Amino acid sequence: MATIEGSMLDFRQLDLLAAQDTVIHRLDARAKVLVVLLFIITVVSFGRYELSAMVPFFIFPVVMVVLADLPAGFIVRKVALVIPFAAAIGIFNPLFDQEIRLSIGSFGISGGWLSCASIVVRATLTVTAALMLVAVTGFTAVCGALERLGMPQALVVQLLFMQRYLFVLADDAANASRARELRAFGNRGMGIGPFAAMTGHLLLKSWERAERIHMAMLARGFQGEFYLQRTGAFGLRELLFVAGWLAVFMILRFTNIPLLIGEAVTRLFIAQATIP
Amino acid sequence: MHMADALVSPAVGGTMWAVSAGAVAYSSSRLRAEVDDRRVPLMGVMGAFLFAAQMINFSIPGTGSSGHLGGGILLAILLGPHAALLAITGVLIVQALFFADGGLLALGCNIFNMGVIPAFLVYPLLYKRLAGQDPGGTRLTFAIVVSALVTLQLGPFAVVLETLFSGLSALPFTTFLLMMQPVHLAIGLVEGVVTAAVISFVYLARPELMHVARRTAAAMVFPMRNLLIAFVCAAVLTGGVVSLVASKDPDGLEWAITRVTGTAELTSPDTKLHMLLAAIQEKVAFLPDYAFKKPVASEQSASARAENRGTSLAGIVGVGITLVLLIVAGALLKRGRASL
Amino acid sequence: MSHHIVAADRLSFSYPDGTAALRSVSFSIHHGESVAVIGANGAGKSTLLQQLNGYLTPTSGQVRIGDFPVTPKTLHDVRRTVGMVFQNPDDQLFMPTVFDDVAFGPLNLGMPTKDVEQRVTAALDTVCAGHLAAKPPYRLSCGEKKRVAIATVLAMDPAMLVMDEPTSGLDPFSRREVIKLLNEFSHTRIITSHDLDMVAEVCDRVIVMHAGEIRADGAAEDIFADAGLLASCRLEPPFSMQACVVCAKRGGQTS
Amino acid sequence: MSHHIVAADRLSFSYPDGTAALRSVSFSIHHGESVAVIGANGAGKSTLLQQLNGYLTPTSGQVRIGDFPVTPKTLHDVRRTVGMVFQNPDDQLFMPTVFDDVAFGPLNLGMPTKDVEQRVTAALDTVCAGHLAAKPPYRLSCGEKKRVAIATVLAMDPAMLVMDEPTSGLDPFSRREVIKLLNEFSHTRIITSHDLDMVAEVCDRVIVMHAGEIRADGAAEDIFADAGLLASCRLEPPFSMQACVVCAKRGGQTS
Ligand SMILES: Nc1ncnc2c1ncn2[C@@H]1O[C@H](COP(=O)(O)OP(=O)(O)OP(=O)(O)O)[C@@H](O)[C@H]1O
Ligand SMILES: Nc1ncnc2c1ncn2[C@@H]1O[C@H](COP(=O)(O)OP(=O)(O)OP(=O)(O)O)[C@@H](O)[C@H]1O
Ligand SMILES: [Mg+2]
Ligand SMILES: [Mg+2]
Repeated sequence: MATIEGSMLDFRQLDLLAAQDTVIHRLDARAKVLVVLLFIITVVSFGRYELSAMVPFFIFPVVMVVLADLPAGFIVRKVALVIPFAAAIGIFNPLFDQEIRLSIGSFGISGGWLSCASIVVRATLTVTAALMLVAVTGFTAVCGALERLGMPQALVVQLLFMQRYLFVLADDAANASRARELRAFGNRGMGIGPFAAMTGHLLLKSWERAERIHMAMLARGFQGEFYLQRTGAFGLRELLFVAGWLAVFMILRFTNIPLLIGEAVTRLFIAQATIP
Repeated sequence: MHMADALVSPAVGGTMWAVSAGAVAYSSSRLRAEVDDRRVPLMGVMGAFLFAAQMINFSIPGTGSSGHLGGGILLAILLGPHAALLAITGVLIVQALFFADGGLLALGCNIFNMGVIPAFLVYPLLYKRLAGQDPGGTRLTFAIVVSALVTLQLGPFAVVLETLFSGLSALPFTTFLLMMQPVHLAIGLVEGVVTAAVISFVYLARPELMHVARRTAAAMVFPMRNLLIAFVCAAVLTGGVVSLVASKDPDGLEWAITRVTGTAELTSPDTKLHMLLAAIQEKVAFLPDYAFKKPVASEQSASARAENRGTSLAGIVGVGITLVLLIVAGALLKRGRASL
Repeated sequence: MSHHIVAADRLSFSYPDGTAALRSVSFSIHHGESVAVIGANGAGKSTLLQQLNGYLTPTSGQVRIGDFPVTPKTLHDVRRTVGMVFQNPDDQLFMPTVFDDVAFGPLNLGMPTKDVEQRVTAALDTVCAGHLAAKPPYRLSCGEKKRVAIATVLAMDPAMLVMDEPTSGLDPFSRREVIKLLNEFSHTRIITSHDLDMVAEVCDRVIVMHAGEIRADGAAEDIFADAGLLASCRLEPPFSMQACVVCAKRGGQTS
Repeated sequence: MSHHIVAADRLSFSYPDGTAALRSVSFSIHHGESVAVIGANGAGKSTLLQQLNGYLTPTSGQVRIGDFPVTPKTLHDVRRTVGMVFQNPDDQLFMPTVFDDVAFGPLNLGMPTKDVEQRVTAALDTVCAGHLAAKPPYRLSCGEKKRVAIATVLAMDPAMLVMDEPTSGLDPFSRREVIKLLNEFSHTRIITSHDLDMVAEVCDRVIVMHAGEIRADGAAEDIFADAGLLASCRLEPPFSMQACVVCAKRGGQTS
């Protein structure tokens, strides 16, 4: 089925991006996970009507995209696909919050529109950050970093296995739904009955596969303990990376830079205007 | 039903993170204690299975629309609650990282809504009681459908509460509730029917699979109470701490920093500006009169209006310039890198 | 019946990730021909087969089945015409019982239940699997699954059979049965396989693919006699022919 | 080294659902032998292999690896001794990268990291896959996966190799590579396959199974010459040997 292949493709592409070798890619994964988390927390800590102050935060994705040599178009496209889902709830705000909070010339802008726009900007920033994290770090490394930051090993192992077999099982699922589609002739045969049987088959196959994997693990001396490679060290570079971005985030959080710029510019303009 | 980062406040996100992290940690330790290491690859593969299965569509009779499996209850029944929670968490993390479904901060909410609720609330408290020890066809189906219905009522309800407490959406509580619950009643029914059909298929094919789940489920009944207490404590604690640092109104984080640094100016760069603008406005007609006049008379005070005008103008100009600067900075950086 | 002609015209296909799996592939297959598509792992064989029933849409170029091109509009007819058997029968059998599975296609075509039953029985008998009708597919052996998968396609009464590696994983006896079945099928057959001995027995014509292109297209004897061509495509002549060379050279010593 | 003797003594096994997959199977394999287990689909070949590394526990009878029987207590040693390669390499490669995967076994044996690295490199070099070390398994081709799967087993330095259908799904070229690899391995090899030509090239001894029993056990030449025996077990002689018969009959016409 086209959609299955489509979504697996995104997965593959992000994974390929992570295989690049740039300054950012070489950093220890923990540093990147921390910075992205800090970024997201800082961004969402803004009040609901704040809009302009969030804009400078785009500096983070911009710098990362450039330094990590990510294809900006790809990231933008992916983000654009996701935003509508986040905005779906925000779009109700203009209905329920009509108090005018801002006006430009004769246009009055209600709080609802402001907070809706704020939600969209937040969504763009947070989604971009999350996607970038995988693109500059790689899923495996993110898992490793999370483990070293305290995530239980059982979950790490779960994630690694899952990532490994996503493609295999997605292929199975795609093949099965292809078989169904070829004999379903339109909507007939796409009902719950065939779906349940198909999913049941997929489940049995997956289960049996898990049993064989377990056998393979036992055959190689598995005794319940997982030895994960822990490469990479949190050195000076990482420290600088985290501290640097933290400083930037804090400055941006507590000074509304666009407003300052705007203030300066308008003042300049006004000053000129006052001179007859 | 995924919560997005954009709709979550740090307080709500942090609290739910703590709760879900607690549940995940608890499940992990329970699984570690188990001797059966067969489960290690099983959980991972079943997570991948759920992922793959969610991509298969079916058409819902009589509606012309199509649906897909949710799978929370399915995994809980097949793997037992602890393994199911980890498997679902895995799916949600992959969705958050690769498909930007939900988000990193909202992950806590999503794990709770779609993992903790089916695995730790609905499964032990409802499903097990309804299904009993060795359920036959009808009873099993009934138990599954009811469990799915309840899961898909509690989940969206949690979404409503989390959104509400985050304070970013202006949707009134009842409106939001009315939007979410009835729709999910239908979704829950479909989910229940589909899950029951899949389970009964597996039950016919390999009945022994179901015993694996039953064995571990039996082991989890007692510590439920401790677990719940732990959750509540974690929630209250983090909720308290986080909201102290970052309550939504007034902007707590700023407030806290102001207290620390003692620089009130930091927080309100616009006070200076609005005074300035108000003063200027009286002296000069910077723009023709009507430009600053609002079409609808508002109840705001003149100074507040002036503040708004000033802020908006400076804000818009500033945002524009910032964006240009960002683009220029990006382009320059790129050139710099390319020439390296 | 011109309806059974299959033609590809400068067919190219790239997977969404950019892998160019087919590059300007052209051929024309007439009614009743039995054609094998062979090539190394990843040469593009499976990709090509999936174009034939419209499952994948060409990036450029065109496939024609009979008189009309494969387009979203004609898909319904194309899929009735082209019966496709996958490499892995596990992907193809998804209903609770063998009978249900074989009946799935005909029922979806809206045939009356009576006719469907007859068709299913006939299809299962053709592949000697009548006794399996009530069994669930997951309880079948590998060879049995393969035969049932073929029956699901036969029940739709296709004008051509397309099979991806029909003999992989089968024991020699089941393999013979599949060969027999293919030889008895009177319409067009298009198969892919790494089992070149089977190809030599079933197909008159062989298309050799390499890295998404057609390297050669001709009579089976000619292709299999061209050791240089085969080697350049990571292939070998069928074992039965290799031995012959040995026989000829060594005078009867065989292993 | 008697450690490498593999012996089954009246081994029987039934699956939980009652399928009697092995019935009183006995054999003994000496160090350095290369043995093929052949038989129809469902004859019990895979089931037998799974007894050899203790994944399945016999219903009755016993397997001995070297001097001691396979019991839960000796399982750890048995699994070090017996290196098992599965039919589907996807089931065997489960770690994030090829390197991690090959290192999985040695690390579980508690070796120091330095030694592990050496071993992994050596094992990957043996199968000509050193350049794949950093790749994730899902980006490998079919043949590459197979080679890496063999490396994961070689890294454990097993005293014997057990492989279930090592050549299925491979193109002729990759198949040759696997055959070469098997011929170069100096310890005991036990394989199952439907590719009897490969068996003829790699194995000196053949065990024929039918419906869970051993029907014959002897030198490959003898077994493959006994057409009656093979036919009764749903088997055939290797194609390379069949062709000779054809040649002889038809005087050189090959297909
Ligand atoms: N879904 C996919 N997305 C991207 N590339 C793919 C996909 N499926 C196949 N490919 C690539 O397309 C090429 C052709 O693949 P195809 O499956 O057609 O080969 P094949 O000839 O059938 O090989 P085999 O003999 O192993 O079955 C290969 O390079 C393969 O890696
Ligand atoms: N998990 C299982 N439960 C019940 N029966 C099984 C199971 N696995 C295999 N069997 C049955 O045991 C018998 C032997 O199966 P086995 O997989 O060993 O055959 P095989 O010789 O490897 O066949 P193939 O050539 O198809 O791989 C078959 O009848 C099969 O149906
Ligand atoms: Mg193929
Ligand atoms: Mg087998």
